[in-house]
Amino acid sequence: MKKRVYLDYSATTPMKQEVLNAMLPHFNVQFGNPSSIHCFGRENKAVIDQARQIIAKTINASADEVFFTGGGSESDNWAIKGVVSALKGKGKHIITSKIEHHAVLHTCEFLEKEGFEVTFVDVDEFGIVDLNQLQRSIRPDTILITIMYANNEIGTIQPIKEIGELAKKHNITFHVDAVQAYGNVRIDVQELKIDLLSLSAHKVYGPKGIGLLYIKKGTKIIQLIHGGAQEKRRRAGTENVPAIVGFGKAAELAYQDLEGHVKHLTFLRDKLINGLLEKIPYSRLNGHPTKRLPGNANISIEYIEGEALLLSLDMVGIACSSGSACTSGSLDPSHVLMAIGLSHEVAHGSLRFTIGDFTSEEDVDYVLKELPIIVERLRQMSPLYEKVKGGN
Amino acid sequence: MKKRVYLDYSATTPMKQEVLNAMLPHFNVQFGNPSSIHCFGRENKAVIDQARQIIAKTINASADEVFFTGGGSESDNWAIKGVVSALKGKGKHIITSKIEHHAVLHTCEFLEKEGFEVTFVDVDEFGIVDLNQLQRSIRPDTILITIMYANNEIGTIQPIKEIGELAKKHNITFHVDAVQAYGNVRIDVQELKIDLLSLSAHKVYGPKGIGLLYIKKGTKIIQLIHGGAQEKRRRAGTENVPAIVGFGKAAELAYQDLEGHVKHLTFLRDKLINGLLEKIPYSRLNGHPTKRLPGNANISIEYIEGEALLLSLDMVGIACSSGSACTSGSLDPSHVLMAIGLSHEVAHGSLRFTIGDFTSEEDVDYVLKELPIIVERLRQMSPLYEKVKGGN
Amino acid sequence: MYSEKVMEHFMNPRNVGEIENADGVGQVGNPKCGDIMKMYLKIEDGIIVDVKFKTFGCGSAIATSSMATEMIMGKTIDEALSLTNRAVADALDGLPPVKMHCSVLAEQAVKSAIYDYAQKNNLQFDGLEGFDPNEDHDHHHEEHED
Ligand SMILES: Cc1ncc(COP(=O)(O)O)c(C=O)c1O
Ligand SMILES: Cc1ncc(COP(=O)(O)O)c(C=O)c1O
Ligand code: FES
Ligand code: FES
Repeated sequence: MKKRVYLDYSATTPMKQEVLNAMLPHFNVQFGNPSSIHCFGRENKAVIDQARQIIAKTINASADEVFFTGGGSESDNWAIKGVVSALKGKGKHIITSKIEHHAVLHTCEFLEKEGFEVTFVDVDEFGIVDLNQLQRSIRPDTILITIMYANNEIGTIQPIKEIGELAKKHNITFHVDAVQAYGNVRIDVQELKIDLLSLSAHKVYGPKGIGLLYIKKGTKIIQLIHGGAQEKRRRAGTENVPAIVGFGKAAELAYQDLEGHVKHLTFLRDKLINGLLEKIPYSRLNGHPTKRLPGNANISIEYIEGEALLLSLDMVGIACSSGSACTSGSLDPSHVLMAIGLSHEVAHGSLRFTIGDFTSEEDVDYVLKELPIIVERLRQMSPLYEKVKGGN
Repeated sequence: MKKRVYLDYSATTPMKQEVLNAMLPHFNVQFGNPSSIHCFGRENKAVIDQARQIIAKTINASADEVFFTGGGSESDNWAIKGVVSALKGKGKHIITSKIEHHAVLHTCEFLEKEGFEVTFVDVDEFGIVDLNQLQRSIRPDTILITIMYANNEIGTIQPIKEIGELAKKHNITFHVDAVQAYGNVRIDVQELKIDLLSLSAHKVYGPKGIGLLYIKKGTKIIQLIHGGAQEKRRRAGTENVPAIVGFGKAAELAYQDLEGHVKHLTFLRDKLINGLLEKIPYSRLNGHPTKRLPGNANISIEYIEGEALLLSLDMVGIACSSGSACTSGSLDPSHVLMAIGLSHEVAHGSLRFTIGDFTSEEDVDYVLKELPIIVERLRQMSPLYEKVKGGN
Repeated sequence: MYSEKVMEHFMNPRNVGEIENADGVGQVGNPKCGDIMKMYLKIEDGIIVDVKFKTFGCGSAIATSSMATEMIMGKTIDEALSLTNRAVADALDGLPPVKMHCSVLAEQAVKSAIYDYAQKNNLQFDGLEGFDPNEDHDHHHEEHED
C-alpha cells in the first residue's frame, strides 16, 4: 500500500484501541437500555454514570452538570438556542466572534432571522478576540456571550478567563465551544467562570456521534430535544451506551498525561512550521505563534490555490485540509482567514496540518520533503507567480 | 451465569454480528471525516452514500430524501419543530394522537407553550386512532399531522394510509414516527403519502445514537441543528460513519427476509399471549389482536402493581418492561394504557414483553412457567385480590 | 470527487507555460475567487499552431485548462471558438456540479485570447459575437445545488 500520512486530526481522529475495547461489549452483550429497570438496563446505568463522572472531573464540573448529546454541533445549538429561548423575556442581544465554528455562527445567523440581535466581535491578526470591542458591545439586554476556546482552523486560544470574568460581572450567560481545546489544554469551568461548555468525543480519539454539554447548576436553558426522561429529563433519546463509554475512556486517556501529549505535539508542530516557512518562499504562519493548539500548523502559501495543494498532497498520501472539513463543500475562502485580515488570494492558498498522538517525526519529515516540490510545480503554472519572479 | 431471557426488544436490541463487523473498520482504520477531500475522507463519503441508498430503498424513498440524525427522538423533534417553524406564517394548529411516544408528545406540549394549538386525538380500546375525530379536527390553519406508525407500548398499527390520504386531501404536512414499525412492516412512503418519517437504528439490531429523517422532496422544514454543510446542509455535525454504516447493514438485514422475521416473531408472540392469558386469571391483552407489531405482547395482570412484577421477573432473569423504558423514571401510569381506557389500577399492573430475532421458544416457555408463579405469589399479598377471591 | 481523467490532467497538465510574442493572450477570472486562467496562442493562417496556459486555481481549473489547450491545438479559429465548457467537461469524463464553472473559465480563456488576436489584427469572428473579455465572471455561486 502507498504511504499514507494523516495530518487532519482536527477534522477527526482515529479511535484509540483502549476506547474501542471499552465499547465493544456494549454493542451486543451488555447492550441494555439504561432506562430499563431490569438487570440489562441497570448494569448500563452504572456504566454511563461512571463515564459521566470521569468526564466531569476533567473539566472540574460535577457529574450532574454534564449532559450527553449527539455531538459538538448539537451541544452548540442546544447551548445557544436553549439559553436565548429561556431568556428571551430578558433581552435579545447575543455576543460572539467572527471566527466561531459554523455550528455557532450559523446558529447565531439563524437567530438573527428570528429577531435576535448578534454582535460578531472582530479578532486581531493572530485571531485573538478583541476584548475591548467585546466589552463595549455589552448592552443591558445582552443575554449570551458565546466564544470558542480554541479555533479549529488556525488554532488560536482565546483569553477565556478574561471573557468569563466580564460575563460574570455583567451577569451574562457564558458559553464556550471547547470542541478543539478539549484534550489539548486544561479546562476548569469554575475557575474560568463558564456556564456552558460544548465537547465532542471524536476530536479526542473517542467515537463520532457523541458530544456533551456542561450546564452549570442554575443556568436557565430550555431543551433542544424533547421526549423521554433521559439525561435528567433535559435531553431525550435512548442513551448511546457504547459511545458514552468510549467518550469516558477517551477523556480519561486524554487527561492522564496531558503534558506528555502537548509536548509531543508541540515539538512536531514547531518542526513542521519552521521547516515549511524556511523551505517555501512566500509562505506565512496563520494564527498566534504561541497561543495556539499544540497540534495546529496553518500556513498560507502565496500564488497557489489551496485545493490544488490538497489534491497534490493527497496524491503522495498526505492528508490535510484547507479551512475546516465541514466547509470544504463550499468555494468561499475561510471566514476565519478573512477575519484575521488575509486577502482573498492568500486565504485561498492556505493549508491546515493538524498533528495528533499517532503522528511521528518521519511523517513531518515526509511533508517537509514533498510539499516544497509540489509548491514549486504549482507555482510554475501560476500566472500570479510569474509576475513576482519577474519583478524580483 | 444465571439464566437471562431478554424480552425487551422494543426498548433496544443487541447489534447483529454482521452490523458490528461492518462498523469495526471505521473506528480506527477507515476513520476519515467524509467531508474531507483527501482520500481518508473520500473513501468514507462513498460508504455513507451507500448506506443512505440501502435505507432509502427499504422505505421506497430516494437517497437524497433521507437525512441521518442522532436518533429517533432527534428525528421526531426535527420533523415537528422544523415543520411548524417553517409554516408558522400559515397556521398554528397541529394534530396528533393521545398515544404518541414522548418524543412527539412532549414536543407538542412544548409547542403549545410557544403558542401553537394541538389536538390530541383519541384512540379506541385497541389503540387505533379515531379517524372520524381526526378528520373533524382538521382546521384551515392545521399545518401538521403527526401520527405514529406502530405504538411502542401496545404495538397497535395505525391506519397510516387513510391518514396520509386525509392529510394529502387537505394539503397538510404528514409526519410518521416509524421507529417501532421499521423492520417489522413494509413501509412505502410514497404509497402511504408520508412527508416525513422518523427511524432509529437501535430498534432494528443497529447501533444506538443514529436515526434518520425522511423528508419528501419539497417539504418545507427548517433545521434543528445548524452548522457545517453535512447532510446537504440540513443537519450539521461530523457524520457518524461507523453508526451510519451499521444502520445501513441493519436495514439491509431487516428487509432481506422480512416475512421470515415476522413469522418467527408472530409465532412466539402468539404462543406467549395465549399461554399467559390461559394460565393467569384476570389477565387481558392490551392493543389490537391482529393489527399489532409481530413481537409485542402487552398484558395487564389485575390486582398487582407492575414494578413488583418487573422486579420479580428480573430475579429469575427475565427482562421486560411496563410501559416504555424512557418513562420508567416516572410513577404515573402509562398514557397509552390510560388512553385505551384502562383504569389506573389495571394500567399499573401491565407488562410489555417484546420478542426479537434472538428469542427462542424456550425463552417463551420459561416465561410461561415463571410468570404464573410470580403472579400467584404477589396476589397472595394483595388486599385487592383477597376481595375478588372472597367474592367468587 | 474527480474523475481519473481530471486527476491525470491535473497531475500532468499539457501545454503549461508561456509563448513569447504570442499572437493572442487572454486572461480571465479573478484572484479573489481563487482562480485566474491565462492563455497564449500562436496562430498561423487561421490555424492555432501552438497554445500554452498558466492557471492559478483548483484542481478542476488546472485540468480544464490543460484539456482545453489540447482540444484547440491545430484547430482553426472558428473551431476553437465553438469549443464549449460542456465539451471540455465531457472530455474529462465530467466534473462535479460545483466545479462546472471552472470549465466555463476555460472556454472564456480561449475566447479571450482569440479576442486579443482579433483586436490586434482588426479581424471579426462570428464566434466572438457578444463576447466581452472584461465581463466580471462572478461565477462562484451559479451552479450551487441546494
Ligand atoms: C415510537 C418511538 N419513537 C421514538 C423513539 C425514540 O428513539 P430514540 O430513543 O432512538 O431517540 C422510540 C424509542 O425510544 C420509540 O419507540
Ligand atoms: C470548534 C468546533 N466546534 C464544533 C464542532 C462540531 O462538532 P461535531 O462535528 O462533533 O458536531 C467542531 C468540529 O467539527 C469544531 O471544530
Ligand atoms: S408504592 Fe412505591 S411507587 Fe407508589
Ligand atoms: S476555478 Fe474556482 S473552484 Fe475551480
